[in-house]
Amino acid sequence: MTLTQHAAGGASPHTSAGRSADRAKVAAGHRFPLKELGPVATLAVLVLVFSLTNAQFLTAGNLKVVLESSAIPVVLVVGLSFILVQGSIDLSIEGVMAGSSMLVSLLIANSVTGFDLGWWAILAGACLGSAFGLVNGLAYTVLRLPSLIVTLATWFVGLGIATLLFPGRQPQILDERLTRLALDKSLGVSALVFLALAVAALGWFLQTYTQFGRMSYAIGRDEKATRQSGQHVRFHKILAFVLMGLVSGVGGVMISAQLAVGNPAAGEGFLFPAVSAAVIGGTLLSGGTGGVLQSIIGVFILEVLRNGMIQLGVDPYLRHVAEGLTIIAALVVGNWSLRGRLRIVK
Amino acid sequence: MSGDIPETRAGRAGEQSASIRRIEIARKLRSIAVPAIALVALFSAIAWVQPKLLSLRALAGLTTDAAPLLMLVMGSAVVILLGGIDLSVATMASFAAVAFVILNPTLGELAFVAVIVLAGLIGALQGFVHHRAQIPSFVVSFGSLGMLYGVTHFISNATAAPLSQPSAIISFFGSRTAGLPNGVIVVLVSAAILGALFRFTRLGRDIFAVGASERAAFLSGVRTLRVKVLAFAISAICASVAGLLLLGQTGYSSPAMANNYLLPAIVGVVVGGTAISGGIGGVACALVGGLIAGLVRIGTVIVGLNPAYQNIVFGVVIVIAVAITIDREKIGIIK
Amino acid sequence: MIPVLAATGIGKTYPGVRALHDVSVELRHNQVLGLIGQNGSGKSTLLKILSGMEQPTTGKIRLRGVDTVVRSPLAAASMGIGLVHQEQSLIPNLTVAENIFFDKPSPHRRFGIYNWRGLNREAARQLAKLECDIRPDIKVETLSFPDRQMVEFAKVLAIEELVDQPLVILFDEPTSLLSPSEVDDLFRQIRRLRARASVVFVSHRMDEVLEISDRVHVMVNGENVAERTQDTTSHEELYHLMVGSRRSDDYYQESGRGPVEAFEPRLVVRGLTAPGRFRDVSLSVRPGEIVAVTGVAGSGAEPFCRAIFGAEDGVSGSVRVAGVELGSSEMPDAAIRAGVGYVPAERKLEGVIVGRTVLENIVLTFGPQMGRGGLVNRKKETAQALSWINRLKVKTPSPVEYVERLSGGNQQKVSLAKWLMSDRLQILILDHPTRGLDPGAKADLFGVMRGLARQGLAIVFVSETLEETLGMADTVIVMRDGEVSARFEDLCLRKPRAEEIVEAMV
Amino acid sequence: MLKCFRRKLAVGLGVLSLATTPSLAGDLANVYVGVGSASSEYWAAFIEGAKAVAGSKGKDVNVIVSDFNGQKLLEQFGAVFATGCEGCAIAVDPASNAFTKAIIERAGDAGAKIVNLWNRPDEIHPWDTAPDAWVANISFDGVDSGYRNGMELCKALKGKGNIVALQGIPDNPPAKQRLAGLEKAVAECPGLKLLDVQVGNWDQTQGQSITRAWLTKYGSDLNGIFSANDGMALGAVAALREQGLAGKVPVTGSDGSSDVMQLIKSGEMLSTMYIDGYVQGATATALAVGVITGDIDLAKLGKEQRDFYLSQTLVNKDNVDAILTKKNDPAAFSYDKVKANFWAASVGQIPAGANK
Repeated sequence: MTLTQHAAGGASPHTSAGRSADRAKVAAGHRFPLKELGPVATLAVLVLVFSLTNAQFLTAGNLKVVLESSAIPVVLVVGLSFILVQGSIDLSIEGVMAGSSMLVSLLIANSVTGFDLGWWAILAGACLGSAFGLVNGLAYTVLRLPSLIVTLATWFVGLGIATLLFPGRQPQILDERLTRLALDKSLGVSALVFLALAVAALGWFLQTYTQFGRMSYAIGRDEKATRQSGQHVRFHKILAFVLMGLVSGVGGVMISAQLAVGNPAAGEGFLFPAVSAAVIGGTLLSGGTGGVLQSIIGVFILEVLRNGMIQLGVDPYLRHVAEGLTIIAALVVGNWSLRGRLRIVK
Repeated sequence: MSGDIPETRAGRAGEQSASIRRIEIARKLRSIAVPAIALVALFSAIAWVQPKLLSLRALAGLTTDAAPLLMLVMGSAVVILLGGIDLSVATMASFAAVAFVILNPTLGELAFVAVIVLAGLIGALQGFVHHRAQIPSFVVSFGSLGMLYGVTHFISNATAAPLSQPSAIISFFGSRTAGLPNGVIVVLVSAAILGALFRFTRLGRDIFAVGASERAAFLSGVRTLRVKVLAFAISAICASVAGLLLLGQTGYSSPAMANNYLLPAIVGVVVGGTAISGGIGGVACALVGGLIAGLVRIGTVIVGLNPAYQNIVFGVVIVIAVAITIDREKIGIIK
Repeated sequence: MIPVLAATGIGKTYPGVRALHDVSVELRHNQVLGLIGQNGSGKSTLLKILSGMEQPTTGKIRLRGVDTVVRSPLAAASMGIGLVHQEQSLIPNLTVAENIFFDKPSPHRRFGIYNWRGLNREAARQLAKLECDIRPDIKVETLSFPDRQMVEFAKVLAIEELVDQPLVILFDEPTSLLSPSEVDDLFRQIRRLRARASVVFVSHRMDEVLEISDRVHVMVNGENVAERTQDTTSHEELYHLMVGSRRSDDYYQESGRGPVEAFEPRLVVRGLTAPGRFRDVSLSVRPGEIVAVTGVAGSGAEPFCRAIFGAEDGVSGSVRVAGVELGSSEMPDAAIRAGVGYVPAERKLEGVIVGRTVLENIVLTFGPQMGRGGLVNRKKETAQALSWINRLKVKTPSPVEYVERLSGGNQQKVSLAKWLMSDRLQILILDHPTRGLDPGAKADLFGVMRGLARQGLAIVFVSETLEETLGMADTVIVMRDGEVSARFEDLCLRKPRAEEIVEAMV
Repeated sequence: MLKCFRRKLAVGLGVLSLATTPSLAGDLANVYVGVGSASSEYWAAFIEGAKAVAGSKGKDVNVIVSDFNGQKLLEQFGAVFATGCEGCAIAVDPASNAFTKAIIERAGDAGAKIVNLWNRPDEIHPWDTAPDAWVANISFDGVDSGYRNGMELCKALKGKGNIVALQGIPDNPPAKQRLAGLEKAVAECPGLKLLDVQVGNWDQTQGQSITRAWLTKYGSDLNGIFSANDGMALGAVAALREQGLAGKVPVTGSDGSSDVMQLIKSGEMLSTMYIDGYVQGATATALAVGVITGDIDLAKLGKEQRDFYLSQTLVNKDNVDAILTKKNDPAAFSYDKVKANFWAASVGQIPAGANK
């Protein structure tokens, strides 16, 4: 929870002409960029270090690999940004992805069931995700339960649904329209990367240009005042969870496309890195700050780190240590200038 | 101070503290009542299907298995009371077990002390970094989760290893005294210590103050840094004891042996009525919550449910349990 | 002529509480109606009903001669009723323009999609109505407090675009957080506004209500006890109506004030500097002395006081308490150990620990010192805390009541009692100690401050009003733009004129 | 339901009794299997095999899922054992060596007969640890799997090339054994060079991301990929596909899942080791049942009958069709049929040191 000190610190007290403009400049020129540039600087340092230590790192081929492996996390953090900005959290990502992956692979042409719904199967995956989001949002707002616990529960439910759907052997996806999303390259990258780019752009647009996006900032910062302004806070919160569920569902489709099978463990290992990425990028868990673009920078930091270390052949277990260290170090460096006696971070 | 502001008569203070005590006890009972009823209801429901559970042998067996989780829940509760979260507890428990098995041949029983101290130091370091650098505990502890995971696998060569030399402490953890599993005794003693800490020490009181309003606590002279460092240290120490309890049950260490406790531990804390926003809860809440979480995990097996439904039932029961036990009035805006 | 807004027989009961009983008010065209009363007298509840935030239990509202039900703030806005909140309703991490149109439809936000350029242009136009040139595209959190008030104001004025009729604007204690010159600015705006709107102005500062209102209603305990016009009443009369028998002179217990004895100074501050907040401020305070630090918002008075306590970042300079140099500590604990206490302005956020009991709040800081080795001595600390609850007359159903359920004044006393638990308290620093308190609670608090000073405590406080400064202080330090612009010493010998102080402030 | 109710009446709510209902010797009470995952082809086959045997004795199979987490399994079996489990037949994979001993000892305390799968620490054996409860330990030879898949790679690369290996969770013996087998193959095939070993945790997604990194690191220097299981191999194939290299860089797996066999058929994978979960499930369950019913006298069993490998088949393009069409008939795995020769599928005792 971060409470910034109230604005007693400004240099000029009055509404007299000219002064407020000065202050605006001060505000824009001083406090902001340090905060925003921290993650970018971290990313730059990582890229620099890896390209100095490993000639392979900064090749077009490898950068494409980084892009490919960032595609799914990027899609996830776009949704997650809205959730975190409004001050909630969604832990159900992995469960939803698993459920969606199983559903899609069973409804599309596959080696197990007789269905062949084509694009409708993909839509079904996305719908399953949105449905999860809706349930999360309703339990969170109507039952008034902490989002942490609601989504932790639906995480298990998602895994359970994936297990229930599992038909005894992994369904192979035979519909090439789906698998080719991961295989056919244009400009050297797969359609999934373009999909991630589109989702990111859409997320950025939603966050910057729509009432829905702006409302998540308002809710994250001051939910009570937002409600008193006659806004439908509940509705927006639910909407954010539906969006999150949707991108998780899409994430499940994407991983199925990449693996060409339905996998009840499809989501494994996506949740905590996604949350970390958002936080490293400057999205606070307490809500009200950050955003889609920041979170995406966070994704790249983690992906570059992972890729670089595999390239260097670091011991797989020491890799975990280095990753943990980097996450903390990146945040320490990025946050150092923001520290203040009365700043509360929980 | 004396003089202009009139002093009160001394006699009334005695009556007042009696009434204070009454109100406090009533409040405590009220806060634990709903989770406790939920626990009893859940247990009765399971025992209805499997009446054999109502034997001393069965109860001893179940509580033995619940002991490590209860330790973890208590430890996590300390940090959650602060309003933070410690994601590294389960990995810390694995680390403690592995470290003990590695250290035992050289240090003997001292390995126990070494592991506890080491865990405490790592926890303290987490608290220190979290507070000094002002990074959310969620991420700091996630980072240390990763590091502990890596270190534990690295030092154990990612392999399960037997306790090569018998250890009195570990075999004590794994056995019984007068029919009572020692794991349960360890949990009860730890709970008593934690309870006393909350009630009778400055640290305990400061933890609640920081959890309720860190800013006001800071401005009242509470040393927030020290409180957080110690709280994370306590959490890590509880986690390491949990790991050693588990080691007592298995006799083998394995680098990921306790890692799956993370989510049940969080569930346990919340189901017990401790607010994730901090400041509300306590040891009793943690114990009851831990038992609920443990019971839900095994309940599906006892009832004989198709394992495919297990996760779904677990998720649904959690939501219902929390929906019943959570005190929405005190939390305000729910995040 | 038909009144713009007439509320008759309004009553409001909450479970167990009667907040309003049979209150009738009438707002006439282009007039300012003042509502005055102590905290808890029901004036805020009345505003909430008029602005649609609450529904009355009984009574009815007639708007421009038509019976009306104001269902929500949104509905109120569509009828041309706007409320300027006491605690600002702005969302700090949104831009000025967004905030202005946050609660109303705008042609530049169709189907939930923003046209930023249009929105900013429109916001600039609204701000121009107030002759204020705040940039509409910056975040509110970067604005100073008075600037935010202007945005809040513009937000309400923008309702004009939605309705054909002249507006009804309700001000809920708008001045309680403003410095005197800012209050003047605000009043200038209200007077301009009067030409095209009718205004209800709620305050517990009698002078201000008298200055700005055409008519004044006095409320006590949820009832409307008197109605006066500006020219037929006086400060004294209103005070009587509001508070009862107490005389205004007693308020500050000025009789208790005498020359401060020439002891060694308790607190010596030399060249204290915090970049961007204040520069090179020096101060010395003797035992028994009350020092008021005053200045308009942003003058640096508040951060200066916090810095003495050790709760400000990046401070350089020297602070000595009873001869001991505090040094630069990360925590206020050096100051606390030396005997400094600090009562912050934001009670709920900083002064008391919401969610804990009165008792726990009081024993938080010094209770553990009565025990040994990190253990607390409950019996001893409880006894002492109870004695302070009694001595300060903290009104609470029980010592273990949750502190947030107490009234503001009693919370303030709890915040104070926490420091009085110390047996070595040397200096007490109070930041806007009377903010949001009603006159009765204020008088209480001043009495306590006076008593403590008489016992030899050195007190530094940031004052809320000029009146308070002159009434309480032995020494006045005026700050402007982070520097000391004037000092007035020995007020018991010679009181400066209010104009002298104001001059130094701006 | 009625039966259950009657039992309740018999015991009565609120009665704390120390005694457990005694069961007659030779009476099979319940069949439990502890499996790694509820959503895996191998384990699904295993459960079917267990069901074939149990069904022929008129019993259901109670499935307990560990999700590859030994602690969870211990806790869940703890709940089963807590109320006593006389006459229970249990076949369980403890998911990690660390939990093997604890589960077996508790099964013994509860009066159950248990067959352990896969994870046996090297220093304990059925005849020296809870010998009356621990019937047997059944596994598949991981060294053999690694070796034969490695040799398959050697053959495919014509004895020369650079390979990388995806390792499973080293915590359980098969991971180490399969890698050891690969190393043995590399030693025998001097042209083969093992460039790197990474731990993919048996996980498809991790297999994919590690392979991606390898592809950029080694580029065309990478000639073959060894994966310790089929899941990671599928991930590797997915990564190869992205580069258009599937089918060009040979990949081996282990387990013999049907989708991997399809890939072998289509040429995108080279080989895998087919292990028959069905036979393992049937054999394990039958052994435990046999001890309970008195058909087997534990004291008379040899070590090779209590600690053995089951046969496995290397699958490559030549035999893939035959194995894909192979189907186990439940009728052939009734208890009485299996009883005829419990060790029909055994290929001999597990050598000492195999689980180190």
